[in-house]
Amino acid sequence: MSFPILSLIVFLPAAGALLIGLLDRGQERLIRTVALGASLSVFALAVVLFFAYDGARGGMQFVEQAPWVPQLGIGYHLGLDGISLLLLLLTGFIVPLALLAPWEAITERVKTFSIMVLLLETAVIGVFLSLDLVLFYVFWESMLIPMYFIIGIWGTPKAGPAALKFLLYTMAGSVFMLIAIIALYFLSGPLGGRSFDLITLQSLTPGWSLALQVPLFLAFTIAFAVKVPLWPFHSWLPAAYTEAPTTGTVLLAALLSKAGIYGFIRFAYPLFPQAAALFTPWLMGLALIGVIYGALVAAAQRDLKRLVAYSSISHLGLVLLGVFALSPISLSGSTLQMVNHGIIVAALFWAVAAISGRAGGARTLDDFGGLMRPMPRLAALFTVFMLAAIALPGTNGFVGEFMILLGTFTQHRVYAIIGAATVILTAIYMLWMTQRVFHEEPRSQKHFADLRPREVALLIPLVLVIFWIGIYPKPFLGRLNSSVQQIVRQSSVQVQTGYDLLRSQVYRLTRSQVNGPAPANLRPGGRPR
Amino acid sequence: MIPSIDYLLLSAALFSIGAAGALLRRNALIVFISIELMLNAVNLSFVAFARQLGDMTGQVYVFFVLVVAAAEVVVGLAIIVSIYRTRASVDVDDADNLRG
Amino acid sequence: MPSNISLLALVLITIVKGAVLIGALLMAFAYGTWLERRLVGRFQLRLGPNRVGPLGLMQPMADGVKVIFKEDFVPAQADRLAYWLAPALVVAVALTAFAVIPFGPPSVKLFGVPLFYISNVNVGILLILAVTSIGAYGVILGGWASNSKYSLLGGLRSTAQLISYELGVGLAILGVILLAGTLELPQIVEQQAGTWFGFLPRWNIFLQPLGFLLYSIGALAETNRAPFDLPEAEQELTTGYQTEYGGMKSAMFYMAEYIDIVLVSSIATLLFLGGWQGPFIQQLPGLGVLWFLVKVLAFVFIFIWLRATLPRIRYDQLMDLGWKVVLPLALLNLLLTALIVLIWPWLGGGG
Amino acid sequence: MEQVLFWLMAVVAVVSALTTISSRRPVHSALAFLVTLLSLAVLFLLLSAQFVAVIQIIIYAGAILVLFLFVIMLLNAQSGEGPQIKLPSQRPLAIALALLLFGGLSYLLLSSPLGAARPLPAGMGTVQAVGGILFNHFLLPFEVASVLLLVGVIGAVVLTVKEDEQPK
Amino acid sequence: MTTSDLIALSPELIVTVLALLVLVLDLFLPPERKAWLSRISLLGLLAALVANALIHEPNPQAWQGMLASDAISGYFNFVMLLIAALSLMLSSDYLQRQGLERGEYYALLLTSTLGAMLMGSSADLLMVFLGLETLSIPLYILSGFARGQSRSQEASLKYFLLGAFSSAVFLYGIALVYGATGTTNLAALSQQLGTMSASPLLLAGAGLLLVGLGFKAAAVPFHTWAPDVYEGAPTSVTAFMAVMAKAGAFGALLRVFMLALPQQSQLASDWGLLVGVLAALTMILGNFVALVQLDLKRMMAYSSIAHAGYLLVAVAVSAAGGETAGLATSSLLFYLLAYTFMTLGAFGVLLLLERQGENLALNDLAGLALRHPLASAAMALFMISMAGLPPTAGFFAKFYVFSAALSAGNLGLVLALIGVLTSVVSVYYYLRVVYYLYMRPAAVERPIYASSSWATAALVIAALGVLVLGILPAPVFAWTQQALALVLP
Repeated sequence: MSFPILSLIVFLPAAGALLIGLLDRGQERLIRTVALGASLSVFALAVVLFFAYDGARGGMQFVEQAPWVPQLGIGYHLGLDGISLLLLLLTGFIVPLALLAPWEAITERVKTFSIMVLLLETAVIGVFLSLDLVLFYVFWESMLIPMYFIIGIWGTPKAGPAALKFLLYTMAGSVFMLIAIIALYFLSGPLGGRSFDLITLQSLTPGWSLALQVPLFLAFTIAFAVKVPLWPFHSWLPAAYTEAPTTGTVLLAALLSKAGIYGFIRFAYPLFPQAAALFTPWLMGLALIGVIYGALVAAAQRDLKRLVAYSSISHLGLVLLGVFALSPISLSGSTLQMVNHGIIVAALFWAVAAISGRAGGARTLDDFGGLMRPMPRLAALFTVFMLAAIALPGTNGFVGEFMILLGTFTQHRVYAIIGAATVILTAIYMLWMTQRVFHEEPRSQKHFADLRPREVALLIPLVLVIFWIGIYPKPFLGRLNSSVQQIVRQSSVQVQTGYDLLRSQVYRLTRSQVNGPAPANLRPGGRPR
Repeated sequence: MIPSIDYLLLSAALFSIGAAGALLRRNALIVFISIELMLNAVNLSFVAFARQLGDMTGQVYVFFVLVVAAAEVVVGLAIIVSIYRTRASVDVDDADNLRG
Repeated sequence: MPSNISLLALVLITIVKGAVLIGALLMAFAYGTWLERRLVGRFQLRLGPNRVGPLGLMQPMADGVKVIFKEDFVPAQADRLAYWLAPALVVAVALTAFAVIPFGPPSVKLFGVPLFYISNVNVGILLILAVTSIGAYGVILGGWASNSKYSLLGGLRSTAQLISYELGVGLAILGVILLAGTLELPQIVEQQAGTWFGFLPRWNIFLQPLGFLLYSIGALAETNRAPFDLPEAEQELTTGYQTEYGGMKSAMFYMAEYIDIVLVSSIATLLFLGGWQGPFIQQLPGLGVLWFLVKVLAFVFIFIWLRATLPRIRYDQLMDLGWKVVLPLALLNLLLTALIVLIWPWLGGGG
Repeated sequence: MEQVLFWLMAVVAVVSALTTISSRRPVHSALAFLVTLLSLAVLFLLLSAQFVAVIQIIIYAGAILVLFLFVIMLLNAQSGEGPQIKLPSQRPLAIALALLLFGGLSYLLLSSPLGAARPLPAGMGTVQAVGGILFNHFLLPFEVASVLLLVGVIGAVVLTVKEDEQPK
Repeated sequence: MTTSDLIALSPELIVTVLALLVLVLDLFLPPERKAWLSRISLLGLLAALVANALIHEPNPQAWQGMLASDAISGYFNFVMLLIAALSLMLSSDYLQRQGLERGEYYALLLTSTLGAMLMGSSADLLMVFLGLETLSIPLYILSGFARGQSRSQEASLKYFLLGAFSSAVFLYGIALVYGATGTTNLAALSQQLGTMSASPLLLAGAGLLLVGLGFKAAAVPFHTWAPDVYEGAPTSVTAFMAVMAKAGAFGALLRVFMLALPQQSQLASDWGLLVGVLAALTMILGNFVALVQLDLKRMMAYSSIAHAGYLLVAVAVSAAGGETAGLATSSLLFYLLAYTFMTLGAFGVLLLLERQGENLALNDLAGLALRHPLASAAMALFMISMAGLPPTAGFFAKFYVFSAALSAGNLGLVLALIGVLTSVVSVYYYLRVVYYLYMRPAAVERPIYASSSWATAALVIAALGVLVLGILPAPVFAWTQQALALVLP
């Protein structure tokens, strides 16, 4: 094994957290510096990986594998492919900003805050890099606790219950996945030949009968759907997004939701292609409902933060649509759009926070107006973000959404058309919001100071990335291509035969139930043929 | 010779009576005596089984049950006495500082 | 059990033996009181009862008649059942224990049935312990049933005393049992036949002097005799658990007390003083009964003597003595005895 | 003879047991329990367990129950009633449960054939036999039992010695 | 009695001698030197641990088939000695503050430990029974150790009466098993049951044994004593009892049900289903009732009931036999160790907060994180572990149990589903504690009673245990599985 760079990148933040834990809580500056240093090193490593990753070769690279709990077949298995690479990059990019952004907003318990953000970073990166199901689950659940603390401690006074709600919902979704993971282990072979390893399982599961695949797939789906969240599993979201501190909201929207989508791409689809195919139409339907619902509800919001939160549901729905469509183009688009969405939504939340911070916490549409004049810098930046959100050509949003819709169109025309139509909705409420906040007559007598240089410096990188991806996405897409192809290949073994295979499976299933005992491969523990 | 089953049925009856007493009564002392009754019913079973099986083990068990019962009684009565002592001044009827 | 006589005969003989025994014990009770009063009188330089009959010998009869004609009352709010039960229980228990006491050698037989005891149980000594342990109920019930504070406190004290000293007594007896290797009383006595060095009787008292001492103390306490007569202390508790008893029922408590004295004396004789063993016992087995009675009488005499001599001890001293002196010493005695029994064969001694 | 004795003792045991749990005053319960104990001792004799019968009387009747009565009266001496406990106790439910228990147990006992009793070994139930097995086969339990008794003593001291009597 | 018998018994012997030594020393130590008792006890426990580690020769039928000295008993002894040591370290400070520091406390704690150890290594039902009593009777006394407080005494009485009741039931179970099989030796029992068909008598006996142990383990519906007793007993005793009684009860359940009773038979599926129902009820009731508890000790009581449910899952599925039984057994062992660390840790923090026997409510924790970040962090860690979230011991404990369950077919699947769903429920009340610690402003500023280095050390050990078992569980997994190889054919 070569240098364990993936382990390094996963545990570097945790090590930083440990170091901070040893510091005195009075030394705030030092604590912030250490935290920032750790997260920046992660970003640096991510950039190194970005260039070191061989996009042409594709597949898992920098793989690390070691036994972890050999008695149960649990391995420590990390690997990086194009999809993980982009998400890793996003994480590495967002977290330092998330630590920097609340430099003034969060002055209490800086030590705890830094620790929690860094622990969260470890968990998120772990999720993106794990190739063992238990390892993945451990990181997956480990995201919850730091997030709980971030929302609960630094959120609004009502944040505690919201944080608990977030935790309970996502955990309730995840435990089914836990059961499914353990079941997968036992189904994977006889005693001694079992594994939690994703690569091993991927070679087995697609042959399994639907009776086995469907419950397992559904269990994974619920876990991921709650996390994204896919409509109708989103009910934890408004409370958590609204009550959380801006950093929390950004981390939730930019990173944690990506973990859910990533789960679909990496686990749910490749492991259970037949079941996935069976449910794809439904899932796409839900994704579309999410797009429309998010947009409509966003349009009805008067609270800026909630508006952005619901717009996030809408956008994530579109990303999911691309994932479910499972064409190489749409999947590439979705992966890219995940990065884009992470950046855009973070930018929007920070902008909103900047505005409401100056209004003493007020953030309804009625509180603002004509901010163009007192805050020209913010207005300019905000306009960029807004345009990226509505996917104006030249911004990164355009590239992602266009690819998603294009890819979807090749497979599922109707869904693509509906999806495209609803994109217009985004433009409506986004423009409307911009209009109200920045252009109309001022509704408040307060003095709104423009962005300070530090805030501008924070947002400028985001703008740069927005335009970079919008104009020259090739470096990203190039590294994605072969990984996406592979995923699509694994997840759609039957796409060529399409529904025929599916129908024959269902037929077999029903016939076997009518005709008495199920064939060996339907019984738990039986070796699937 | 009386068949063992008769002894066993008698034992079951006594055990049930003891259990009923333990569940029915509210006076700690009577509950306690009921529990002792249950232990004695068990002893009868042990001895009856010992004869049925032609095996001394059952009788030895009685010895151990007696020892355990003795230890239990000493501790139990000590608890009752001490509980009584602290609340001798107040009404004995309500030992309900603990909900439940 | 001899098989050559019919069951009926056996039952009849047993009944007769029992009746004789009970009669004898009643006499013993009657003249026990007389003896005690006379002796205590002597010790205290007075005469004692000497008017009724020669030397006052008819005094017990007179007392008996008086007691029988006394009013038979039950205190208000007394627990009737327990109130009646208590005196009956103590007497019955005291009498029952004699069922396994052998007064003479088992070789003396009548119609093939041993004459000098009612039955021989192979757990004889345990049976005595078992039966006497029931006696505590009489005391405690008597104290409780009378619905009187004095009675109750007396009963409680008495019970505490009984329980405390029963342990010491039991442990002291265990020493003898260890030596004897049997629980059968006749066998224990048989093992004490003969002499050491030609002059010293092979009585257990010489092997278990400490055991004998502890047994005696325990016996005194268990019979509620002075100096351990706290439960009946007139000055403190106005005769304790018997306070509310009168007439025949009160007499029954007295009866039990004196029969108990005889009982513990008999046990002491059997276990420590060689029972019926004595000179010429080989030639004339019937003589054993005499030796037995003499030894018992001597023991009873000491009882009375102690009563007249020693002051009553305090209650806490009583408890301290029981738990902190008698019990540890009895344990020590038992331990030593066990050790010796264990290593005796190893030292080359015969079993 | 044996039949008569058994049925007599069985009836006595059941009746006295019922009295034990139903009588209003703890003293009467204890007395009824004494009767149960004695009748059980007779039954033990019938089952050729003489040693058990005797220690049943010495220890149970002679020590344990006396202690019981002692405490009952001690508490009685100071008030009219013993301490009450609050346990969830629904009368009909408890009776039903007990009946169910008895019914179930009898059914199970009756439905499992015991077969003929095996012959008794020589000396069954004698002190020698019980003692022999106790000190050979059951040596470890015996020692554990001694620890248990020690715990009982410690417990009694810990729980009831008054504070001011505590050696300082 | 042979030398190998004595070697097999050596940990228990050391504990017994230690208890006696403490009792005697107590007489000679002046009150200000009582802390020595705790130190001596700790030293002795260490010696017992060493002795336990040194036993290499398995002796499954030591003391004429009374004591089993094998890998499982080695593991149990380790866990129980650890419990005793941690409890001692945690409680000595508390006892001083409460005026409860008396030599008997230590002696009773040690005898209770002895009882639990005997249960975990018993090879005969008689030893299970005696172990049960040796475990329980000291606990009854310890529950009432705070004699001035009527709550403590009530707890003691309640615990005693229900405990004695359950003992009687357990004993009746032994009698029936004895009657049905003619033996109470567990190995002989297992051998005999392999050949004979199960009689109703045996089934009844097994059922009664289950009820008796269910009381000790506080399984629903035999749990009613637990909340009251936990609440009333002195907190240091509650901590000890919560863990030790559970360890002992499950040690016995393992010995009797998982090892002695046959697997993969009609009888097995009967008792498997029975235990499964108990497990389900216990998980559901324990977790849901814990939701509404505001008193911390009561909450911990219901939480411990809930954990008994998860442990019972392992017992239930072991009836399936084969590989499942192996997994179930080792998962039970692992769970107990994890439970030990997290429960003792949580109680340890509560002990720091309690001044004079008052009960702590959730509100008392409010804002603690600002004043005592380390204690709060430790408490949060223990709560997260109890909720079963990674990367803590609680996660792998539950993971392992559910793994065993899922290998056992439909019953296991149902139990695992109930298990994970109730775990989610449990997150609510465990994390509510965290919520109060970190996210609620303090209503009253409660001080923390500056703990001795002993208590701190115990908390650190517990926290490390929780983390190590959560991050690197492999060595312990290996240990628990090694225990199996020796026991299962």
